[in-house]
Amino acid sequence: MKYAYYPGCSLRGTGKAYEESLLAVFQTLGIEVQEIDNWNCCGATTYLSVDELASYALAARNLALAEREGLDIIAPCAACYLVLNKTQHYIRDYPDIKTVVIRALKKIGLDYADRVRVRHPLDVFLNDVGAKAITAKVVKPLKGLKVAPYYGCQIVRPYATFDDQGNPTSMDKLLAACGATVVPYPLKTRCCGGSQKGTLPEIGLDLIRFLIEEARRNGADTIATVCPLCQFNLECFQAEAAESTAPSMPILYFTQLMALALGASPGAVAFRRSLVKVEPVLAAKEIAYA
Amino acid sequence: MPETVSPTNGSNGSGPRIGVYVCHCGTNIAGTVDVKAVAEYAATLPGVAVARDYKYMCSDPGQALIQQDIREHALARVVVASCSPLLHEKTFRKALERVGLNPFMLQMVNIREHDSWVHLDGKAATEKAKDLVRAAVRRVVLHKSLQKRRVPINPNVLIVGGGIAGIHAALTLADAGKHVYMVEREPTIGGHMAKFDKTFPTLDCAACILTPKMTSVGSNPNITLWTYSEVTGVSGYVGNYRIQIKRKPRYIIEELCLGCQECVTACVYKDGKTPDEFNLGLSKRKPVYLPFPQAVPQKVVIDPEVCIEFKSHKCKKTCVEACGDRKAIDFNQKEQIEEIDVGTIILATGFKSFDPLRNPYYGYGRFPNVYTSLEVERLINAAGPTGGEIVLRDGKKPTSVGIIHCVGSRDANTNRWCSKVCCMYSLKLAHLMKERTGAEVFNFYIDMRTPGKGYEEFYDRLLDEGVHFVRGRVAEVTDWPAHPSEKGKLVIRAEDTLAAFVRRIPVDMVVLAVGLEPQPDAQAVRRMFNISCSSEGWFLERHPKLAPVSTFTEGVYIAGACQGPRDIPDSVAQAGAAAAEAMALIDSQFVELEPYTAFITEEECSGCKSCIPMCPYQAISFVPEKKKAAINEVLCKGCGTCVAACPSSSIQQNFFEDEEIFEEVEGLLAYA
Amino acid sequence: MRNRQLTRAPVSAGTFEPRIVAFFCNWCTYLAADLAGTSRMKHAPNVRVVRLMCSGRLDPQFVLDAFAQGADGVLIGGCHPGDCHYQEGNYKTLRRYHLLKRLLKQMGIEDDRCRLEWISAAEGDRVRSTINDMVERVRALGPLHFNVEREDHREEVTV
Amino acid sequence: MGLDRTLKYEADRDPEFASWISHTVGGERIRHCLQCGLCSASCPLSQYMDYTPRRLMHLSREGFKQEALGSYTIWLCTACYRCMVECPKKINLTHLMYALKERAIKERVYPKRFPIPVMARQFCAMIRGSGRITESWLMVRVFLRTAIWRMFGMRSLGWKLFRTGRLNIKPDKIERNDELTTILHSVAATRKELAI
Repeated sequence: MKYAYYPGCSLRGTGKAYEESLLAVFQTLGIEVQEIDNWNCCGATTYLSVDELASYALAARNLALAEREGLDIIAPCAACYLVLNKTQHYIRDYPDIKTVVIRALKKIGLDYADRVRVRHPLDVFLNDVGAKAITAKVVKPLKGLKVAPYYGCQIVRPYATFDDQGNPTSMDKLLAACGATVVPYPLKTRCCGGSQKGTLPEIGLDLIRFLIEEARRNGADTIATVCPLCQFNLECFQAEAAESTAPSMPILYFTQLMALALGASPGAVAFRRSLVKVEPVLAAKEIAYA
Repeated sequence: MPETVSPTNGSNGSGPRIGVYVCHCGTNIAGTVDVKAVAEYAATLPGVAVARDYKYMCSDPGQALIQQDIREHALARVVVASCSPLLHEKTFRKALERVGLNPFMLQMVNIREHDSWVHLDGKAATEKAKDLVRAAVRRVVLHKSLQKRRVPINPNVLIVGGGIAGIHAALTLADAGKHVYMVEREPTIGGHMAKFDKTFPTLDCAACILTPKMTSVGSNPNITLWTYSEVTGVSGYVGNYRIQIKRKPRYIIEELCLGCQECVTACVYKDGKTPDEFNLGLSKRKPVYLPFPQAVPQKVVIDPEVCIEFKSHKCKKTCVEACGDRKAIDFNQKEQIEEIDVGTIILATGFKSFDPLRNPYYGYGRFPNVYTSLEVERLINAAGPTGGEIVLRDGKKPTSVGIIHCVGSRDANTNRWCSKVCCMYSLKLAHLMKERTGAEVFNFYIDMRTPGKGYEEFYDRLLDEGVHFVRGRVAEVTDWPAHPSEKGKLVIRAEDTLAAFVRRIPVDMVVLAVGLEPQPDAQAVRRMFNISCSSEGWFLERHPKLAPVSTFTEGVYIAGACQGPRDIPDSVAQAGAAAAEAMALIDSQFVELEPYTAFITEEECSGCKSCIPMCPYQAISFVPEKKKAAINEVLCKGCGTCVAACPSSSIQQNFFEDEEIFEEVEGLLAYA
Repeated sequence: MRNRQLTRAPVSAGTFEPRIVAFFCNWCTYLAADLAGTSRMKHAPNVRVVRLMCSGRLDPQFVLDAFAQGADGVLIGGCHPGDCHYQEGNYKTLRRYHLLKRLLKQMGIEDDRCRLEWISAAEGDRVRSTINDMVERVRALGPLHFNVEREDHREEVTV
Repeated sequence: MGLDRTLKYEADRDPEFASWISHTVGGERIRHCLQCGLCSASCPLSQYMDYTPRRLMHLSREGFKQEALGSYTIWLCTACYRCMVECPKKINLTHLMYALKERAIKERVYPKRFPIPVMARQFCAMIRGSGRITESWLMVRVFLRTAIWRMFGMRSLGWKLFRTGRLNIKPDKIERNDELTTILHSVAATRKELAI
């Protein structure tokens, strides 16, 4: 199993923990990845609103680079995953866009023949590796750890083919495979507000509050996320947003929990990067952590 | 096993043994009335041999229960307390008949429509039910064995109205070998449909699908077609109606006229001066004219109101010359009265479209470029006044058109009902307008109502074509410009409730989607045919769901928009249904009439003759030699008016004898 | 016709519930009452309906007998003028009604106790309002007191 | 007090805008909109919007340009794609929001001192410059241009992130950055050529 790896900007910044744990999980599950050489920012949702055509061309550069290696792409960041997928769709559906993109890529000696698939780790882990295989590799079952699986928007909507758009369950299965208890979480695909917290704080906070309170109501010890922005919002503004005075709960990447279960090194599990201490929660569940 | 009230020995030998059956009708009755208590009470009444309550009396087991009791308890009378007799009297009478009891030994008590469904207080409702049952028990004792009268059915059918509904019914019956008389008031058949250009949602051309049917009506040997004629009298009863028809003079001998229209060309009027009815006055016609090219029958008409010959008798009569040897023109033609016998009647008199003058705010009649939808149908029609070109009165093509929905519909100030077809025909017109003129089309609607096969899809298509849909009822159409861009335009003012602000939209042409109304003479017609109307004035069906084409008068059926707003598919379907109902009656060859006729006990008749003028059917005659009145049972329809009038009570009405009614009344009031 | 026993209601102390007998014609008013039923138009439970084929069948004696037997009011229902299923029965009814009203007046029976209404098959709501209105009027009048000339009255009802 | 005119004349409508929205990428089906309001109901942010998505669709397709481009709605959209996925007529609402944003930015008709457009422009500038986004610097740039004081509010968070090594001081940058410039030039050229 070899894939082209497209980390995206966030995983090099606020989302470092995601990358560290992700790579560790890849390793233990025997997934070989090769980072796309000199990948560039996908433009996220933002570039689209400034110059749509350009954003497709820029995103397509990454697709072309991967295609040159003949590898499918793994894009862990929700925004990247969406934009890369969307770019593919729009190049397929709109001849004009295709012309623009192809020409632009030619200029830098690249070609794009729509032969590359953009995958998400959830997809790869569940469908290429399989829950059984994962459980088999678990050394530290997350026994009794109550996790609220939070998918956010852009993984499942609108392009995810590997999971249900209304009620996705891939992460639930993976966490369960690691021995964790997945609590029901109706808001699992509700928007976290994206960059709203940065631009319109009061609105952003509202959206974050709903998510935290709901997780708490369902008795979660922690929320597992798949998106750097979601993780950032829920973690960094939790105290600010939450109504209850209850101590903040750790907001982790699902890969951190997997890494922990699969017995990765503390460095890889990267709890040190959390603003909310994780250790107490684990201690309470008697889950050993180096 | 049904819950039972143990048969009492209440039957005190003397009178006939009575069985009383109280129906739960699921919870319809039992939900309000304490049916058990009623049955138990009934069991205590004199003469009652058995009294039961049961879930559904009308069900097979329910009927079987009665029949079993009749055998086992030797019942001679039956009282069923359930729904309205108009619903199930037939059912239970049959049940009695099947076990050899005379069907008229039954009395029904209406404890559903008249009791459980209209009262909230269960206690009072139960008391009422008891009273009604008590009355029935006392009445039924006096019931006598009666025989229904069987009378033969005349196989001919009268169809009033030559629109699509009438046409379809006529052809269906004619093809089945029944003889049909079709009476149409206009000089041609075809009705509203003949005026349309296209039909929704398939957009196939109205003429293409209608004309063949019209011509086959004209040519079918089983159909006698009388256009320019009206029904003036109806007498008789189911299976045996006698009809008077007035045939207005068209001053043309139909048998001789070939429809060549040479007279029309030859008329001294070089061009028409009279507003053309068929084109709703959008064009002019001559005094002698053919309503429209495909008219059936292909016979011209002369309009005495405008023909010079009729005014001055000094006309050159170039038309007569032109007609030559055919000699089809007859200025002395007089109105004729035809009289026919038919067994069944189908009314397909259609509708009238709402007159927008009743709404001053939309400027109809004030602004030349405000049209009704029907006028626009003619404008769009290739055979219409403009040859299918959509041009305003000043000959210009409109660049923007506003279609106003619900004109004369869904409005307490005019008509409260939804006219059902306007949304769809407005969409059709919008499509044709855009297609033919490329104009911007705005639809102003309250709700878009497009239920029906392919209808919603048609709406979707219109949305795609870029027709504007503004959700809001138009307040006014004005030519007063509030903004430079509105100069020389008609401005439509409405709230765009979806954008949540008021808009003023200037257009060249305004189309009023007028609703459907009952014909102005609907009341007169229904009286003549002795049927009822809904409070709005639509002909009333016997049952809105289960008998939609029958009326409360046996042998009279309704089809098409005379019963309520209807589109073409529905009208045709209904016409087929009406034809089938008529055929079913005809092929049964006999009708059974209720035996509720009046009879005379000669010994008591004093021969005072006071009954004779009472009878609207001349069923009572005076027999001089006996000095007594005599009733012709065949003519008697059983209203009982003479009975009430007879001072010596020597006239009685079967099933409604004085004694029976007295017993019922006293039964109602007697205290238990 | 045989003489009838007059069995008037013992005027129960406490709340008085009028007992009203209605004579409805089969084609208009009876249908309207059915319609009121199918449309669940709730109304006062004080009326008991007797079905006649035509209001023209209504013999004034029916009304007198009803009063004699303890009715506090009588309601007569027929088709609107011109709508009679039997062409003109309801006109006859109207004529008799006028005479009947005079008679009742002489007998001291209040005007509101006997009422003729034209109600077509489509007017279920008219049935509801008419019944409710009549029940209220009769309730206001109280029970029909008759005992005064009961004997003479019997003469009235017996022919 | 000054009351605004709410009545709209046809002259207030911009037919060009109406036809643009229904021909732009993603706008194909906007005319099919039944105005059922499912988009507004399912939108997690509609409660903060001046025009609900439903109303915005209607205003746009009818050509009420100022209202559409001037509305907060398009800036509040976080592109969660809920409306688009649920729309009974499969209208690509989310993408239309982008289209409207893009046009609003082009025509510079967005709410005054509204941070999101500013953010958007800074974001793109940064990509054009270094090929990647360094969140820390992006925020700094945005605050500098909108609400400088809020930077101080972020001090403690910044410090926490720095301590956990999640705050990059050194901006990320890719080699062969010129490739991006080349792409952008080419895009501009082709766009002119195809007039899109």
